Amino acid sequence: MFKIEAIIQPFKLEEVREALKAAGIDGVTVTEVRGHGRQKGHKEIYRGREYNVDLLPKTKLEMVVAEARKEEVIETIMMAARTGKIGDGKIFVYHVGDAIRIRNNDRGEAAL
Amino acid sequence: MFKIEAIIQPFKLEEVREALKAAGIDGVTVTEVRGHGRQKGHKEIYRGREYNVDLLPKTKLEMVVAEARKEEVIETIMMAARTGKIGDGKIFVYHVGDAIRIRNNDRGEAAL
Amino acid sequence: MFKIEAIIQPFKLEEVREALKAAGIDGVTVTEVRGHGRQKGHKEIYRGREYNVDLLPKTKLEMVVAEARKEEVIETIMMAARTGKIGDGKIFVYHVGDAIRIRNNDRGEAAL
Amino acid sequence: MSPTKRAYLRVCTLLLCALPVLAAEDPELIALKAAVKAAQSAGDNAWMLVSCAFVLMMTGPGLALFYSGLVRRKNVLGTMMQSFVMMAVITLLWGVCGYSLVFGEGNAFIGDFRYAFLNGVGAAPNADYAPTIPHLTFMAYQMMFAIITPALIAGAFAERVRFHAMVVFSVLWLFLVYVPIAHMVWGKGGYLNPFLGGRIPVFDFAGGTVVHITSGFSALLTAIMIGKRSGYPQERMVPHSLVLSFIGACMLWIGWFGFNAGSALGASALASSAFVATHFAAAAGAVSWMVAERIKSGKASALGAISGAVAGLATVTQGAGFVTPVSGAIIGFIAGFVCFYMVVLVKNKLGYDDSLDAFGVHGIGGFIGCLLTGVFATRAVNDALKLANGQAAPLGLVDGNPGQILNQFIGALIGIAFALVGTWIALKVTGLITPVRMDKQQEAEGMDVALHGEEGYAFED
Amino acid sequence: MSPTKRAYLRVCTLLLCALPVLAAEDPELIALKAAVKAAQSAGDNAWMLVSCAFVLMMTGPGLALFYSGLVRRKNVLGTMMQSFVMMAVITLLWGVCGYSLVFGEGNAFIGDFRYAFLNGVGAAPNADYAPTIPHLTFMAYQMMFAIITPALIAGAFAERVRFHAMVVFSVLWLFLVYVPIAHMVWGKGGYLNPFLGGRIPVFDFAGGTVVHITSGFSALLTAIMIGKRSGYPQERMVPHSLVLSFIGACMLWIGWFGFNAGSALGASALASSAFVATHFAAAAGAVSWMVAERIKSGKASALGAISGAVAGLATVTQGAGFVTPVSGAIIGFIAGFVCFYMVVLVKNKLGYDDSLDAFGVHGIGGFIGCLLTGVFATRAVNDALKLANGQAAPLGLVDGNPGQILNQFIGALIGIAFALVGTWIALKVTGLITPVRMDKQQEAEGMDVALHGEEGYAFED
Amino acid sequence: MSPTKRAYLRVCTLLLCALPVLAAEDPELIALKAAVKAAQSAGDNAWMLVSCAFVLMMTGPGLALFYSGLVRRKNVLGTMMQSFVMMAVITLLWGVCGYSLVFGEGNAFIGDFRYAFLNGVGAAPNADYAPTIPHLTFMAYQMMFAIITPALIAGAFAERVRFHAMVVFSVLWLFLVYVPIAHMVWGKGGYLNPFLGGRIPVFDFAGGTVVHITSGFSALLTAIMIGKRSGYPQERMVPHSLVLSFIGACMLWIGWFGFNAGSALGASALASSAFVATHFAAAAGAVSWMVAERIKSGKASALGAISGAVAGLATVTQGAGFVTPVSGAIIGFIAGFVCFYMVVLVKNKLGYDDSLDAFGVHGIGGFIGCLLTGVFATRAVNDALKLANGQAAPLGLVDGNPGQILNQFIGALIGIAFALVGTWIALKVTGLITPVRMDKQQEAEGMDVALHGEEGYAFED
Ligand SMILES: Nc1ncnc2c1ncn2[C@@H]1O[C@H](COP(=O)(O)OP(=O)(O)O)[C@@H](O)[C@H]1O
Ligand SMILES: Nc1ncnc2c1ncn2[C@@H]1O[C@H](COP(=O)(O)OP(=O)(O)O)[C@@H](O)[C@H]1O
Ligand SMILES: Nc1ncnc2c1ncn2[C@@H]1O[C@H](COP(=O)(O)OP(=O)(O)O)[C@@H](O)[C@H]1O
Repeated sequence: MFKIEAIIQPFKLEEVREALKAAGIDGVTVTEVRGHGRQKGHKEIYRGREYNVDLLPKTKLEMVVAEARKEEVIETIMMAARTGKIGDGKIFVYHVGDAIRIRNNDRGEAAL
Repeated sequence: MFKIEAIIQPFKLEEVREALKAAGIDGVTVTEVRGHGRQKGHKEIYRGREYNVDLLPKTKLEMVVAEARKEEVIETIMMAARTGKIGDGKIFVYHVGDAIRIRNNDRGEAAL
Repeated sequence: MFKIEAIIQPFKLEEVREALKAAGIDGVTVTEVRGHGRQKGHKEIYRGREYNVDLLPKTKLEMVVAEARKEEVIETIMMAARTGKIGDGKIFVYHVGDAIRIRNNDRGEAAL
Repeated sequence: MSPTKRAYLRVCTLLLCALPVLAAEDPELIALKAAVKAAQSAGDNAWMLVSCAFVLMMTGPGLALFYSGLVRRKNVLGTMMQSFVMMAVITLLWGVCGYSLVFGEGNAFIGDFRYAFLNGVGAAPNADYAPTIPHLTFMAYQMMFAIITPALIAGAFAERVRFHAMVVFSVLWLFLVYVPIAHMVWGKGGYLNPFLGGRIPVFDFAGGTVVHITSGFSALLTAIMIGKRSGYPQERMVPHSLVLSFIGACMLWIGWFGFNAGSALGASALASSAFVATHFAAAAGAVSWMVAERIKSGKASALGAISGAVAGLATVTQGAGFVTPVSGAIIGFIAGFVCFYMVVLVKNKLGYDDSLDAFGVHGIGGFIGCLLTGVFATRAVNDALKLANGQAAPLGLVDGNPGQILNQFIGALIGIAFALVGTWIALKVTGLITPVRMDKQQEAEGMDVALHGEEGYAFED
Repeated sequence: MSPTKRAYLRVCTLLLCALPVLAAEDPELIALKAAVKAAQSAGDNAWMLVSCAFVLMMTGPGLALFYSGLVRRKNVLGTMMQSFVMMAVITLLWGVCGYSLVFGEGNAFIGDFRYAFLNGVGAAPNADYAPTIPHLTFMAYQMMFAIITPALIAGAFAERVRFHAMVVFSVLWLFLVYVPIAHMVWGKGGYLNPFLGGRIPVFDFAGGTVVHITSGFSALLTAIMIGKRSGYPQERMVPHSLVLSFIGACMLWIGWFGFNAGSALGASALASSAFVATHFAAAAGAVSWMVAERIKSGKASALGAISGAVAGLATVTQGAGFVTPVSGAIIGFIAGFVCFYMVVLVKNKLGYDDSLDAFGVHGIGGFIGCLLTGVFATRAVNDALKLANGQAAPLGLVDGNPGQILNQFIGALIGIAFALVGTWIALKVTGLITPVRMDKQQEAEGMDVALHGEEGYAFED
Repeated sequence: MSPTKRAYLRVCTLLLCALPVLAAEDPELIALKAAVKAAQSAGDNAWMLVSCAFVLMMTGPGLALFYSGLVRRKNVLGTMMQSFVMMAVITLLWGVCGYSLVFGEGNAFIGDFRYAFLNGVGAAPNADYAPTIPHLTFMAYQMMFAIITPALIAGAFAERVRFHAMVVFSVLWLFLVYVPIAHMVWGKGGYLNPFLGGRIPVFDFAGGTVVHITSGFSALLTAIMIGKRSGYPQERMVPHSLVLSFIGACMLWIGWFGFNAGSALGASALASSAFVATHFAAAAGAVSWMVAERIKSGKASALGAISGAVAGLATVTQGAGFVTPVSGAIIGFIAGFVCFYMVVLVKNKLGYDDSLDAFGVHGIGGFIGCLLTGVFATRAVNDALKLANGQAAPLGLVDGNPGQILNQFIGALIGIAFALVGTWIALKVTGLITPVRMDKQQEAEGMDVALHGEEGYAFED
């Protein structure tokens, strides 16, 4: 099993999720985050005090999927989240040791 | 070392933490997330525009524990978080490469 | 590639990021979390009902870096985040299977 | 609002009304007198229209914010709606017959239908109640009281009752409890109305009995009958935004000037006196609750400060236009301590789930305020009640009339009795019509999503 | 505000003014009459100063909160600023010449510059408009209307227009649309002003045509001309904080008492009547929108309840001081249903992006309110319009004057025509001066960061 | 509030009072005169009671929100409490002896104890100060000023002072600074009071010197003596919710009508004039601050707009009832620019941590407002000061009395001197009683948790 972690533009969330659902991937956990990569930030000024804000709002999706579906999921996210501009985001892949469904003790891929 | 990541119902947070404390597990990081699995969402309507909201509020717990305690922790969480209904959540297990205590350079299991 | 996950005091965020930038580490994802470790919590009382709040506000930084830079990054964070008091936080290290830049299909270390 | 002020205002108008008798012949003088009357009415009406607005502001946004800040995030809109829907529904019912049943001269216990659909309620003042302002203003002002009273009760059963059931219950409650008690205390010929021919003289200037005792004791019973929130008291249930509650409390404080000083029914010196007594009571209530907290747990809290202010305000309501400002401060002090004790110690011991302390603050505050009015009411402030010889009658204990405390006590008991019986009936009948409680699943989801299909705060950016 | 009340008030002053003629010789009487005049003025001025404050409160924080809660989080400050900047900019322009161009007696379509820089606007009342209050008060009160009207439009093009463009557009719009229409309806000799020598009698008590029709139809056109928000309607765009909108709606409700009852221009019984009609319309609007929602989707929502109240308020504005409270309730009921239908069904079908429903609520509400005034206006409430024989003229259909509906319709059409033409010109000219829309990048970033360099809610602790 | 209005009001009452002399014999006329007096009082009292409420609303929720939005999230409740506790504590002290020490006729520098515990403060007007409203109303109105003044100071030492220390300091400060200055400027026989027998004529209509100079300069000294917030200025410390600050600023604007126009002490034309001047100043201040921002950094911000409005309001306070509305706009313009310059450039250069700019806005605004009153005050607006021949005395430079600028300057210097000395003593004494600063650990935790044991926004759902 693998965890696919995608950090995307917040306004792309709907689109990505639609695409994933179409691909049959339902289980997902979403977090509001702030991120910095290549995208430039902006300046904020409060009564003359300037701050360079280079942490921009992003949305993080985490999906644990069976190995077999890994590439397909990555592909799907990439297609849906891409605008071609800096700030589109990243996908990271991690190996998952185990998965358990709390409700009924299902373990491993059965728990996904 | 392993990271136990549990995604549970928000109102179960207290109970799960009590159970973990009873089991001697203190270190934990908690994040407010939204998730979708098997649980059905709900409809929201704002001036006639309907949205299907299938991302529901969940709470994510992350605990890094020594290998020896892994199963016990999983067990403890499962017991405390279970209601038996859809939406109870999942536990994912990841391998952790290293741990460092910022305060004093402790490394590895000593840092937990 | 490795993911360095650092849980630090919120007011240390600026300092840590400055230090990382100085070290040439730009890419980072930041999450507001609450955590409990050795640090004692506090009591809150609302109209006579007492709650022990032992989940304190923390900031989580996640950076995926090439293996070569791992130790340097850990070192940098430690220096910048340390106050020497309980609650300074932890760093956890995970192995990363893959990284993809959504914008242009870059993969692996090239995507960082 | 208490009939006292009517008498007070009558003094003003008497000055004018007496005149025509003497010089009916001089058309110029007649015109001048009419002009003076109009001028007096303008001043009084200006204040009363503002008071109407202020009292409405107490419900929305005041109470709506105060309560909704105290609940969990998922119930913020549902809780606001419980106040807001009263602004809509009670308004209409008040126009249909609520006003008439309270202020129409019926029998000693309930009014009649003479003013149904605002028939006969127009520009001309109602001389019995408020001789210097349009009858419409008086009607509107009273309406605002009828709106907030059932809204207060909702604090006791917060976070667990269906929207429709809440509305049905409130409507029934209005007619079963509010209408008769308000008529008895303020209506012409009402059983407890000392100023317009009642039997037992109960002094209730701005609604200590009519509003706070009735809503507070009803609240207690609903909390018990409906049962606790699931998860209470084990689960953590803390105010999701004391910021909202703080704003709400300030709005309540401001609005209460309309509530209490407006009850003078004109911009008279009595209004000023009630205004000041009210303000002092709020201040003193805040201070004493903070002191009590500091003694008990070492820290004065923001929630404590605002709770104390509200307790002071609720408690001084009954006496606002009968007591001196200094007495107002004393009443506020007592209120802060006593309500603190009730909310913090007694409630947690007895174990019912009066979620937002509608009973602890309004019930208890109203009750002790009723008694304290018997102690502190004085003709030095309010000389509307006359002896046979035309002199102002002594009012409370401080005037040498200790028996008034008993009268107030009886008034409070009658209020409590109506509240408990009426609430019991209203809740049972509601249960026959529609399920009262949200089911477990809905309670977990929260009122906003489960009942109203929305969220108070959006997730995405 | 409608000239009607002037006539009404004149009755009061006539009582006084007539007198000196009879007894000019008696110095004591003269002094007394002056004193009575001063007293009348104090009462009326008290209410009008409060009304000024209330109407300003409708814009900030009222409308600012109502609107900004409905947008996405990243636009919260930018949306608030659209209201706030009107409080600053329109105020100054009103003093420079706005007031004069509306209320200076010019021709039938626009005023003149006699009051430019408030020249001649001082302590003495303007007898034409408001004989019992200082001219300054009247000027200030009218100013608050001029502030909120362009602020309302901004709801239609929310979340996508540059700050500077919005300001430029609003200023142009003020002079191209608001100024002429307000002069025609309320100015001395205005074409539609039945009380001060106009041709076509249009009854607009508090601005149904002047404020709501103009802003609402202008809103529609801006929504179409400026185009949709990028991502609309596919992307999820839900109110980021209905809590803010709720507070704002309550402030609007309260403030509307100043808007409508203040339009009596004194603390008269007419003010009371308008106050009550307004309140009933708000309540009824909230109820009927909730009922409509319940029928359509099974759940009454908080957003629905507050939208219904605002719809009721906007709709009753035109008739507030001409109709009975019961008619007010009927108007509110109709408003809730019709506006619900427009916003929920029609808009989503036609597909323009009137983001915060400025047209659906204010345009439609204003329009039907204009017609309904023709139906329900009655001399029983407002007898300011006189027949040749000195008796009160029949007003609306209920008085047996069905032709008034046509008059109102013509008034509405003229308002709409000015709104559409003026908006088209104003927007085109604005586009020549400065780019109107934010670019894609800015729209994605949000107004707060992109236009104002700040954030509404901070990220870190 | 300035003694000027007293004189103004006296004109009104003179009309009445003069009469009985002439016709003491006619009982009907006597009754009529009493009725006129009552009517005048109703109108004035209506406005003044509302003004009391408005000024209280400035502190809570106004200032409380304005300030608490500017701090970090963890200090939101603690900051609100600094305002709220003043509403409680100062109220009580004002009743005990604060009012008496300001308005009791003592010597030129401080009052006496004649009104201690509100002894002798009742329904009858105090003819020296406000002859047409109940003495109680005047006392209450003045109270609201005493509440907000120390609350303003807290902006300078935000986020780092213990709750108890803040209360102790504020109480000491009230007696050491506010009480003597208020007596000198407004009290009978006060050294600077030109209307009631003072030596140096200082015109302070609504508290430019009494409220803003004293609080502003005290703020500066506290910021320096207490020291910077730990982490300032390296750490990011941005307003946690400009939404709250925005709501607060709007409330301040509205409430300021009570502050400035209420200082006419009646619903007179002078009140209208002050109202309009105040509104224009706020608008102009907002515009000029936005323009300054736009020039300096290219973007007008919401924080800038509301800061400018508040600066305009603070600056016009001293002159509100002495200057024309157009002068009000000029004063506002200047205020926006000057305060912007102070806050954005000077403060950041000098490096003290006046965290919420209490000095930069109130101190500087109050100071230039004091001088500008010397420039723009005119008998065309306020003719209360009489020459020996009974004619209105020339007031400011525009009336041909340039010397008044010097008088105003002396007044300001005396205010500053009292502020600095009194603050120094108050802070030192406070330090002897209780530690002033939170310790590092508490500062990191935040005031809400560390001092009050609560959180402003709950974490869990
Ligand atoms: N090395 C990294 N480690 C963790 N998160 C990262 C890393 N690089 C980028 N991110 C996350 O991805 C988001 C988008 O990255 P960015 O570099 O701006 O996109 P792009 O490479 O397409 O221009 C960032 O805001 C950040 O949250
Ligand atoms: N494959 C997955 N990857 C990531 N998170 C998941 C996945 N499946 C479920 N989750 C998380 O777990 C939560 C509960 O899952 P759900 O399927 O509703 O529970 P259950 O299986 O007990 O019915 C979801 O809301 C989501 O946050
Ligand atoms: N075993 C663990 N698993 C996950 N998170 C942890 C663990 N231990 C600590 N943390 C996180 O690190 C934060 C700081 O830990 P703490 O023990 O208080 O620091 P220190 O060890 O320096 O005193 C905690 O608030 C929590 O978020």
